[in-house]
Amino acid sequence: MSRYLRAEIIENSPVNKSHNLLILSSSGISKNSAPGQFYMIETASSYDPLLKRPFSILKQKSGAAHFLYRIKGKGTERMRQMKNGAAVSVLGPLGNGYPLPGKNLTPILIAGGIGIASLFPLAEKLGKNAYLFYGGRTKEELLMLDELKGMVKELIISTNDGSAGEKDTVVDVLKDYLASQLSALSSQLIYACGPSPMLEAVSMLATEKGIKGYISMEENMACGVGACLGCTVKTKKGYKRVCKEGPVFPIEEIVW
Amino acid sequence: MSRYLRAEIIENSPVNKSHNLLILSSSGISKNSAPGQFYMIETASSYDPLLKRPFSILKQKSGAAHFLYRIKGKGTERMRQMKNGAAVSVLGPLGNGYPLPGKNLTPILIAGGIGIASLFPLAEKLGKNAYLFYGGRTKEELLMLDELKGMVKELIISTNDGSAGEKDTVVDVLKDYLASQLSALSSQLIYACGPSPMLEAVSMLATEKGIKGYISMEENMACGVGACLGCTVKTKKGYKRVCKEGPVFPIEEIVW
Amino acid sequence: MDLTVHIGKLKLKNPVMTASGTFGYGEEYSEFVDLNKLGAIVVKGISLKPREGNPSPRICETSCGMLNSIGLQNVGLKEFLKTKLPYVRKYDTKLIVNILGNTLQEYVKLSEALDDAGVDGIELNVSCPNVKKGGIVFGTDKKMLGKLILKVKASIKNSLLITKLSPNVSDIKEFARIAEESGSDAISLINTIPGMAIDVKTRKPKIANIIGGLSGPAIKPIAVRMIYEAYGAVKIPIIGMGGIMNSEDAVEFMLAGATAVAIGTANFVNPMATLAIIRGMESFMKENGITDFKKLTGGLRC
Amino acid sequence: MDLTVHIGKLKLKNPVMTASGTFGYGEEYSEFVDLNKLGAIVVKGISLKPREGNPSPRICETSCGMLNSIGLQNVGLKEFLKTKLPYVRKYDTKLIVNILGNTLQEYVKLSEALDDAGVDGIELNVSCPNVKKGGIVFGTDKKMLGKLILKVKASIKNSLLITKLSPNVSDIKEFARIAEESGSDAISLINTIPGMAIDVKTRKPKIANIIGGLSGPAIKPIAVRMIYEAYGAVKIPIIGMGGIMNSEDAVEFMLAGATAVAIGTANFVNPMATLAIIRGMESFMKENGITDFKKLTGGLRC
Ligand SMILES: Cc1cc2nc3c(=O)[nH]c(=O)nc-3n(C[C@H](O)[C@H](O)[C@H](O)COP(=O)(O)OP(=O)(O)OC[C@H]3O[C@@H](n4cnc5c(N)ncnc54)[C@H](O)[C@@H]3O)c2cc1C
Ligand SMILES: Cc1cc2nc3c(=O)[nH]c(=O)nc-3n(C[C@H](O)[C@H](O)[C@H](O)COP(=O)(O)OP(=O)(O)OC[C@H]3O[C@@H](n4cnc5c(N)ncnc54)[C@H](O)[C@@H]3O)c2cc1C
Ligand SMILES: Cc1cc2nc3c(=O)[nH]c(=O)nc-3n(C[C@H](O)[C@H](O)[C@H](O)COP(=O)(O)O)c2cc1C
Ligand SMILES: Cc1cc2nc3c(=O)[nH]c(=O)nc-3n(C[C@H](O)[C@H](O)[C@H](O)COP(=O)(O)O)c2cc1C
Ligand code: FES
Ligand code: FES
Repeated sequence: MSRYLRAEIIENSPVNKSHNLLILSSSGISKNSAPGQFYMIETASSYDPLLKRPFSILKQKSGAAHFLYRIKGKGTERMRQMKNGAAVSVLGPLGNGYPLPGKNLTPILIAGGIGIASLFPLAEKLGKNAYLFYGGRTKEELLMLDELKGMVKELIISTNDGSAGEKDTVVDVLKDYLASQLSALSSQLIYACGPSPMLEAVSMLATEKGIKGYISMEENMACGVGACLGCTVKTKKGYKRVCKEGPVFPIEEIVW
Repeated sequence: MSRYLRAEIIENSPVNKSHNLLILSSSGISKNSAPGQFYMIETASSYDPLLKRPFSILKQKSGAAHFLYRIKGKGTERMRQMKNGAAVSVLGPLGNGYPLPGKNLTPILIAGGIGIASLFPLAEKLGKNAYLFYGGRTKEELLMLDELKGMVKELIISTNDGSAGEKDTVVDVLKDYLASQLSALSSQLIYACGPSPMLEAVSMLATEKGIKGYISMEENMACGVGACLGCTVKTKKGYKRVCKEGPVFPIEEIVW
Repeated sequence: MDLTVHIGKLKLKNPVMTASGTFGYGEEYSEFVDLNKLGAIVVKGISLKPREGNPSPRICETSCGMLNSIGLQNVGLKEFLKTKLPYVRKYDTKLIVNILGNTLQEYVKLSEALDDAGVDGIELNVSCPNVKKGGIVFGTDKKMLGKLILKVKASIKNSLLITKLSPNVSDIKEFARIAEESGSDAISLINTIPGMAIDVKTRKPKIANIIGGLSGPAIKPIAVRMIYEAYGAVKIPIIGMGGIMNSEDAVEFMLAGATAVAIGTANFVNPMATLAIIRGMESFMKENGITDFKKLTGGLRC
Repeated sequence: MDLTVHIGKLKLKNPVMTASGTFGYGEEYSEFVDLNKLGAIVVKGISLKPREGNPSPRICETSCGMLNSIGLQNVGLKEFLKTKLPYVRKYDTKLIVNILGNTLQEYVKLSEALDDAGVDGIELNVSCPNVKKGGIVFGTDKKMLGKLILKVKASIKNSLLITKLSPNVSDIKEFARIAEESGSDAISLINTIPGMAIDVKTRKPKIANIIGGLSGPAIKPIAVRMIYEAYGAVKIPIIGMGGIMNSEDAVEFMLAGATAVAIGTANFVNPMATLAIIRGMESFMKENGITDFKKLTGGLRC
């Protein structure tokens, strides 16, 4: 089945004023996507915006894929205006996705803002067997909390402005947590997705503490299939493509 | 009151598969437009399409302006997709409009295809005192016939393919008519709007028969206000701007 | 908050001017824009004799851009001085006149007359892609350009001399340097880029002149790059233009090295674009705690 | 209906090829496109030694276009011959290899090796705006370009020699003529146009290399114009590219003078763009009663 297909918008509704939930339906949509994989989604039928935009698979139901997106620039602004019933071209599932942990581990998931979209299906898959540290700049960036609460062993939220949870960055919250109860957390594995500075801080912390793990990287993309070499990140083995060898990389591989 | 304003779409409905009726509402919309004047209408909030497109004022009600448009290229295709309630920027009324005839005349109106949009308000204003020759390539290009019938003294329709009215070009129909009953038509005045070849044929005919009149010209436009000099047509007095000195010109002025 | 900028000896209220050929003689937009609010008005290119311009169609739209080949239709110097100049002079804004000659002598005559008439600036159009003679020849030939600027400079007393560079060159830095060395007080860039479009149904070019000048957002990345390059090459101020649609774009041009910006195609999309851009730039300053606009120029961080 | 076209001695099934750097080594798109259906595959530029490429971000979107500065990341000649070449050779389509050297000698070595390996065509990339040495220097210096082509031509036996011209010149006709006179069998144009974008919030360039190459629909009018100009200047076939998004665009390029077209940025928007364009061109021929594609080339009516 082709990974390039036309899908119908069956829902495109605001979650809050800067985030939307998008549900796409197509008989062609793959049923076998892995947590951490993504789709490239068309945002306009004109040439402005031109390129498709990458979005993580939030949920994968039979014949439908769910996405959670933040309205950021012109592409997502146009997406927000798309109506139910409209058809969009999509390309996916793309990328590698998160490698699953060994049976005996209860991993730590660290989500920064919209990074939750990528970690959500992983949390779901892990079945109440993960700690989720979820931070946003404000309360508005913390989404789907009720659903998440039921999905993880423990949910620790934080915001930069203190409007919900602890007033701190998610990495600092994690740091305190690790300092006080690392042994209690039967975890030697981290999964993180979020803005680049957060991922860098997570990586430093993980390296310092000797914890292994994976981070999902973000880069501007054009093709999504490994052809343009536009989305590379620097790794210890040279430049690697976020859309192909990634978006998920072992923490120790990335050169910051 | 400014001629540049935001208006709300209160109707944008298909008349048939290639034509739409657009109704824009705004308290700022001028109540004093003349038949033959037009608006420049924004077709997209992105930069593709970039420029506004010119459309004749079909009807001018208090606080609302009606337009009839043919889906032609990317701009009108995007217009078709605009939803009720959306806001668009418009600029108008623009151009000179048709000079009204003397009291004793029953003018001949010649509309080719969507040219009817421009002549419609003129026919209305003339109050059952005009002959309207209205031609299209097919039946589908003949719009609002019922309304028009009640508005003019005589409505003569034709199509290139014979799907409605006489099977002939509107100018040939007019020619026959003039040949057989020119004297009966108490008219020495023509108003025409339609595609360029039609206008040229009308001009030839009018010159030949010594009938005076006016034609509404079409040219690609950018500014709509006489600044860019992009919309000029060649006249006996040099290039003139369709958006400013036009779109209506005396027949004898245009150099073909 | 200080919005003023200096282009050489000219002090502008704010860095937003109009791009030649896109704002008529000012009058056409006076209904929409309080001309007093503009940094400067640059009027449509003027030639010694009136010019008829090119046949129609003269414009067509392309992806995020437009082609034009007006062919420098204009009223000519005499009529300009008689009717157009006095109109703009009623307003409290700087007036810059874009000129195009067929020969070096014509440029000199035009400059002398306009300088005598007291215009604030003269912009040498050496980059119009839409006329056969003159113009672009000077714009892509280094020796001729230098000679032209020297002669014009020598012939004017008070007006600021701006050279509008052609983007149609391999290395804009060389041409910017020639303008500086030959005495130009400022440079403006970019003019439109030669382009073409064909209607595949009729097989005819979409504009009668076959080739026209491309403007609008499509060319913005090329314009920003050229301004950045020119800024690294010369010390004279740069007036940046090419696809500026909003205040963010205008700030982008200043960061790249422009001291002022000119708004062209955007006027067609929104007749009040210049004012919206001035307002937007003020907000940008407020939001970013910038008190002096001059600090933006060349403020790119690499 | 005859879709075949000839680029010199190369007979293509149809005039649609891929643009170098936008289709990987073919393999990346083989899931979406039956490579057998393409007129030719032009692979990512190859250099003598593997190249790491430029730091990230390497791409950003602009109005109707994109900037890239990949910096010619590639596996190098050896690895190309070992793994990439055999892969494409499984398909029944022509293979053209785009090459870039730092020196004339490197171009010659690359060409010899590829010619020996039996590739159908060698495309000299003398117009890459994204690497400091080589490339664009040859592309904007007439003498060096002529010398380069002569030497490369002398060093290859069977492969077709295509010179990919830089759009970054005042007069493309001169460069087209040099390519023809120096023995190039065909020319391809246009490569990306140097451009730049700045993030006004961070004040940083949107791509790490500061300047990148602009591609996509934004540059189409410039590309069409250059092809039209080159067509008037030389007899060798022209491979046209630059913003082709659909079959109408492709026809437009052929009417302007192209014998074949290459699809670049459009592959990113639609991974099946090449096939859609081939189908669309067939329909165009049917609808317009054209039986031979060759008749379209240069069919502009002025
Ligand atoms: C693997 C991956 C998964 C992602 N998943 C999600 C998700 O589930 N939900 C979500 O809201 N966001 C997600 N993003 C981020 C999302 O792709 C960007 O927010 C979006 O592309 C912004 O587009 P825009 O047009 O609104 O912004 P623009 O204003 O056009 O650009 C703003 C910024 O967005 C980025 N951007 C622009 N175009 C692209 C592009 N083609 N590819 C990548 N980045 C681009 C650039 O950094 C740019 O500076 C993901 C990104 C990646 C790489
Ligand atoms: C004074 C005037 C009044 C008009 N009134 C009406 C009307 O009431 N109803 C109606 O359906 N049509 C009217 N038109 C024609 C209408 O403007 C065009 O059909 C429309 O602009 C096509 O836009 P597009 O984007 O769909 O087509 P495109 O595919 O973009 O272009 C197709 C053709 O449309 C023309 N066009 C494109 N852009 C412009 C532009 N900015 N200005 C003018 N023409 C352009 C060009 O000839 C172009 O080749 C009028 C035109 C003029 C000049
Ligand atoms: C319709 C039109 C007419 C123009 N006329 C002139 C002119 O007379 N002299 C000149 O130097 N530039 C002229 N230009 C170029 C503009 O001044 C400006 O350099 C160019 O359009 C790029 O800016 P923009 O993309 O903001 O429009 C013209 C541009 C357009 C679109
Ligand atoms: C991501 C990317 C990489 C490219 N790499 C090369 C290259 O290696 N060699 C080359 O000659 N051209 C390269 N090009 C230029 C294209 O082959 C083509 O000339 C240009 O993109 C214009 O066509 P388009 O607008 O259809 O993309 C590249 C273009 C892009 C967008
Ligand atoms: S987006 Fe093209 S290689 Fe990753
Ligand atoms: S459209 Fe600009 S002068 Fe008429």
